[in-house]
Amino acid sequence: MLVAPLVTLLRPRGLAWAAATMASLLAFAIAIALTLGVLDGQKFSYLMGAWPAPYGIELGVDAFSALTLLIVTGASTLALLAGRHSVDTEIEPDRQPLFYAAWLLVLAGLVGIPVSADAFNIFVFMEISSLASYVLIAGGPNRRALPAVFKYLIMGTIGATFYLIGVGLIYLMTGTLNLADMELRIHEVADLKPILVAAAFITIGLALKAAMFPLHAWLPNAYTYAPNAVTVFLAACATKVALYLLLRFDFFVFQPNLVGHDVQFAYFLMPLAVLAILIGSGVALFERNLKRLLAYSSIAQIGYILLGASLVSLAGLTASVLHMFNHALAKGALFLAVAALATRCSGIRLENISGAARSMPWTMGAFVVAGLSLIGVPGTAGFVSKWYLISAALGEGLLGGVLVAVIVISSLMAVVYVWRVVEAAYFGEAPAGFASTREAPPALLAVTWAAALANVYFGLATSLPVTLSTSAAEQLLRHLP
Amino acid sequence: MTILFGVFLLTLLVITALAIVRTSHLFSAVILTSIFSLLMAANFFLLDAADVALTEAAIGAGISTVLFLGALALTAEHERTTHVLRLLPLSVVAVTTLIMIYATFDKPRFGDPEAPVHQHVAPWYIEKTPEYIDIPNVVTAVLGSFRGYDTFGEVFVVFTAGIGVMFLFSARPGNRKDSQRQATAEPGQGLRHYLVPRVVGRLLIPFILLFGLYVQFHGEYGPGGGFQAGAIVAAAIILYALLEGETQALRVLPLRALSVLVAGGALLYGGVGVAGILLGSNFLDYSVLAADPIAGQHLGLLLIEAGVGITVTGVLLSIFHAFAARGRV
Amino acid sequence: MYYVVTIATLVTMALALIRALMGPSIYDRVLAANMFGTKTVLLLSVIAFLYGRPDFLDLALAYALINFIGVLAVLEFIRLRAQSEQADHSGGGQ
Amino acid sequence: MELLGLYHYWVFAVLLMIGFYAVIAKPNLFKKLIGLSIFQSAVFLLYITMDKVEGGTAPILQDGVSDVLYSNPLPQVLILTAIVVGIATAALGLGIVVRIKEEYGSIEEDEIQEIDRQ
Amino acid sequence: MTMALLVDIASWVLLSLGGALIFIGGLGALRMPNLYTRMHAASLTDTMGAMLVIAGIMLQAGASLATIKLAAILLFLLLTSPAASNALASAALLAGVRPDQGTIPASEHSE
Repeated sequence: MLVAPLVTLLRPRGLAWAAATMASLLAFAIAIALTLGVLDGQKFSYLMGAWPAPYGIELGVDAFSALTLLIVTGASTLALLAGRHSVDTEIEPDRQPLFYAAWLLVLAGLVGIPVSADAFNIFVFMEISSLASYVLIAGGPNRRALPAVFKYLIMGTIGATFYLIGVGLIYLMTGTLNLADMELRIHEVADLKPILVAAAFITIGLALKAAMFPLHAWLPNAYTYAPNAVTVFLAACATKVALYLLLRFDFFVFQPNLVGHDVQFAYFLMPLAVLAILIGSGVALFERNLKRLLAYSSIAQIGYILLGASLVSLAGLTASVLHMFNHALAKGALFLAVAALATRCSGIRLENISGAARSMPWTMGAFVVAGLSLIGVPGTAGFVSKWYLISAALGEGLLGGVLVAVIVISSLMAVVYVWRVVEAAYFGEAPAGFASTREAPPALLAVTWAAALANVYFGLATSLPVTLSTSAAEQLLRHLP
Repeated sequence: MTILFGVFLLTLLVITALAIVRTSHLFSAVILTSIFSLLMAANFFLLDAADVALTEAAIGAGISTVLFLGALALTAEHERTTHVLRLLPLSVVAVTTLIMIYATFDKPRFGDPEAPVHQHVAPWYIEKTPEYIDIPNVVTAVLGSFRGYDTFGEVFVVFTAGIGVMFLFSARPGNRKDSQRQATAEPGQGLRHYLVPRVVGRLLIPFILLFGLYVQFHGEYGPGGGFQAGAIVAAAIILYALLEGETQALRVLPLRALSVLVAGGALLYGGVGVAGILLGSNFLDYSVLAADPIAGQHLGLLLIEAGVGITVTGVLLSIFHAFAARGRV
Repeated sequence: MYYVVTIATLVTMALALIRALMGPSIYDRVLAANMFGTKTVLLLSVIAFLYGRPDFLDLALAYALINFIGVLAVLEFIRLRAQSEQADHSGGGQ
Repeated sequence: MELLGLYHYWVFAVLLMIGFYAVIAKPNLFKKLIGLSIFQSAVFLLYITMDKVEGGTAPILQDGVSDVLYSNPLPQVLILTAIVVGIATAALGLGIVVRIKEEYGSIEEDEIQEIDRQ
Repeated sequence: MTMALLVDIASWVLLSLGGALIFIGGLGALRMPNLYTRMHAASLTDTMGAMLVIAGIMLQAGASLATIKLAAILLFLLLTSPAASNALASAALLAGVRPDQGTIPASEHSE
């Protein structure tokens, strides 16, 4: 049953927006169905070609992958629903079928990764999604998109190849590619040098893909110059899928088997995460381009997710997974609002949008709501995950205190950079000739508000994501004492 | 003895790679890359990987040389020489190399039949292939059936690349001056003035096509399969385009037909997979395609290999034409 | 006996490689690449017999065919470049 | 023999790093792509090296011969796929390079940055 | 018995001659003074060496599918190798490399 979305998604070609949206909606519906199933305690697995697991390729869905699926398909659907207009303005009509085809390929690739239970199969889907997302980003209207995407291509390919090396080394030592099988067999050869090196390569490769702090160089430009709809989609989920994979590999395959791996993992990740949070937020403070500002903020948010994971505790992981979900929501909504602004304003630098709130109150309203969620104001989704994160950090004693301080400082920084946008939009003097601007197109606006309200909804009704994240975290940790 | 051959070839490989990186003349770098790829293929062959060697030959020596040259024709030929040795990258590289070499010390001995790689999954494939699928080429069996989903993904990677290049080149070129200059060059001539290669080439094309078909359908018995065949057929048509000129080749196989090929191949593969579902089994399970599971597997493999071949031919040709056409806009 | 041929071929490959590295003109490099291709074909045929798997001659066959295409592509490239240079000269005058 | 066996892995490491160096240190975009393809080829070599069984032969079953040792087919399958991925990436990268050349008139990384800064 | 031995000897002779020729060709391609002489050395020995080696293997293979394939390889090599050399030489000429001297600039050449 899981294959159905893949086939539907992959098959159509030369299709237009409607087909893409339909496919995306269908995938979203299936993801919801799967999630509900997982919540009922079911475990899904599917054998490709009906060959038994270590020999054939197995697909499997558990709580963690269900959550990731939900993020990916949801983001794609939202972005497509909202993005029609914005794509029309940025891409010539005769190129649009190709554009949407590439979009579906990204979606298929990103969906394919979490459902697959086979290390090499994951590589293949990773390549589908990244190749297709290079195409999408290259569709950006500004010519600077091209060097940006070239950089992304180089970094992405290096990341994927590193991952491939790691998988190769593990395969060399264990003789299997199935993740579950690998987990069992790696035990016999754990602590041999190739496995250690493999762990390093996989971690670095995926960290590149996930734009983890020192390896984030590709992200800001790629997000900034991509077409707006694409930014919404990719910002919400592309790095999340890489993070998903990183966590999954580390906790499923390496943690249970490598002695002291959890400690090394924490020592390695935690400083990077802290730096990512501080530097990402810091750069965002001084950035004047709206999309770039949000991109740097993404780097900081990825830092939060990793920080949670680096605590290697149930609370920490829950917070981490939860934050993946909530950040996708908040960032998706923010970029949607930016896309809405971009349809009417002359640009998306701070000076371009000054005074925009007067002509586009609804758009800016949504921006504020989503921005509050990004900051982590109570009542929004962002608050929930930050709350979990802080309480997880407090459980760690003195070190935890420092981490809490970092989180608080960074949240304050977030207040400042969101405020700068708000200030410009609400209190800035509108430039001459700006009066003619109208509110954003209704479809786009509706979707933006839907996303913004989702932030509030999941901030108040926290049960669904929290249950999923908790059970995901439990799964991840089941091997550790 | 053969291991010494391998060592010798590997040394040549390293020298070539160094030369590629050092030369500032990009054209030479491309030629050296084709030598590199030949060496690599010879190495694969020494290491018992016949299918991979065939692929590397068709792709590396043929198609990728053509593509690199095609792109080079549209860009600058010389790299601006900077003889600054960059320290940061160099140190990153050095550290990584040391890590890699560190990793080698616990690796199983080269060619050790007791190594874990050869213990777990692999023997199963070799034992069960005759039983379930009954074709001699285990590689094809694993590729097409046991890990058919990977191959399915692979087809879509190719498909994505095709879409991507078409999408990129559907944009109007921004630099007008360049295109005017190109327009004065006589388009569509090809190598018509070179008599000898033209005669020989025309003679060869049917053979290459025939050989491509042979590789396509012999893939279950010997090295080969859809992917290699697709590359070889594409190479034959590229040869035709080189000899007779772009326009002539497009007249034989227009772009529209190519895009039908591209999508058709992928659809065929997906269709076979869905047929598996419709007939009450899992995706890409070919056993149900015919009354007898083994015959079903054969049929399935045949069909998906055809799908792969068609897509690969279509995509490679579209990319080639996209690059070639760009020169003439 | 096959070993003698293999070694001769390998050494010649090395020589061709040196030629390819030295240049001096691009034609020398193309020549070397072509030689290299032929030698690979021979090497593969000999090794196929050395391994006792004559069915792998398919590979050598493929190489023989593909190598030619590579050389022709290079020629086409040279021709295109020569033309665009000519066009440059005449275009500059107009 | 012991060291000769490791030699394959060392060559893999060295090739990998030659390619990697070209990718990260060379300012020319075209050269970066060539480096990337060397980089990927090195990984292919790693996989293919591990599939070799001493005294084995290619995994294409021979009729009538029973006790033949065959090399491992699985890495070969993976590499077939990976080669395809490699060429797809290269093609796409080349496409982008050509577009960059059209837009900027240069394929040197630092020159492009220079132009962008203006 | 003697027949088989004769065939063996013949094939060995062919193989060694072929190997020697290949090597000489490689040497020639490396040592000759300019492009055309190098081409001459390379292409002649290519053809001849390949012929000898493949004939040698053919004798070893006897009458089988392999022999037919070898014949096909030989045929292709005989067709493509001279054609490629010819094409290369004419391209070099077109670009202005003269047979009797070193490289001269392309601009002196006119068509």
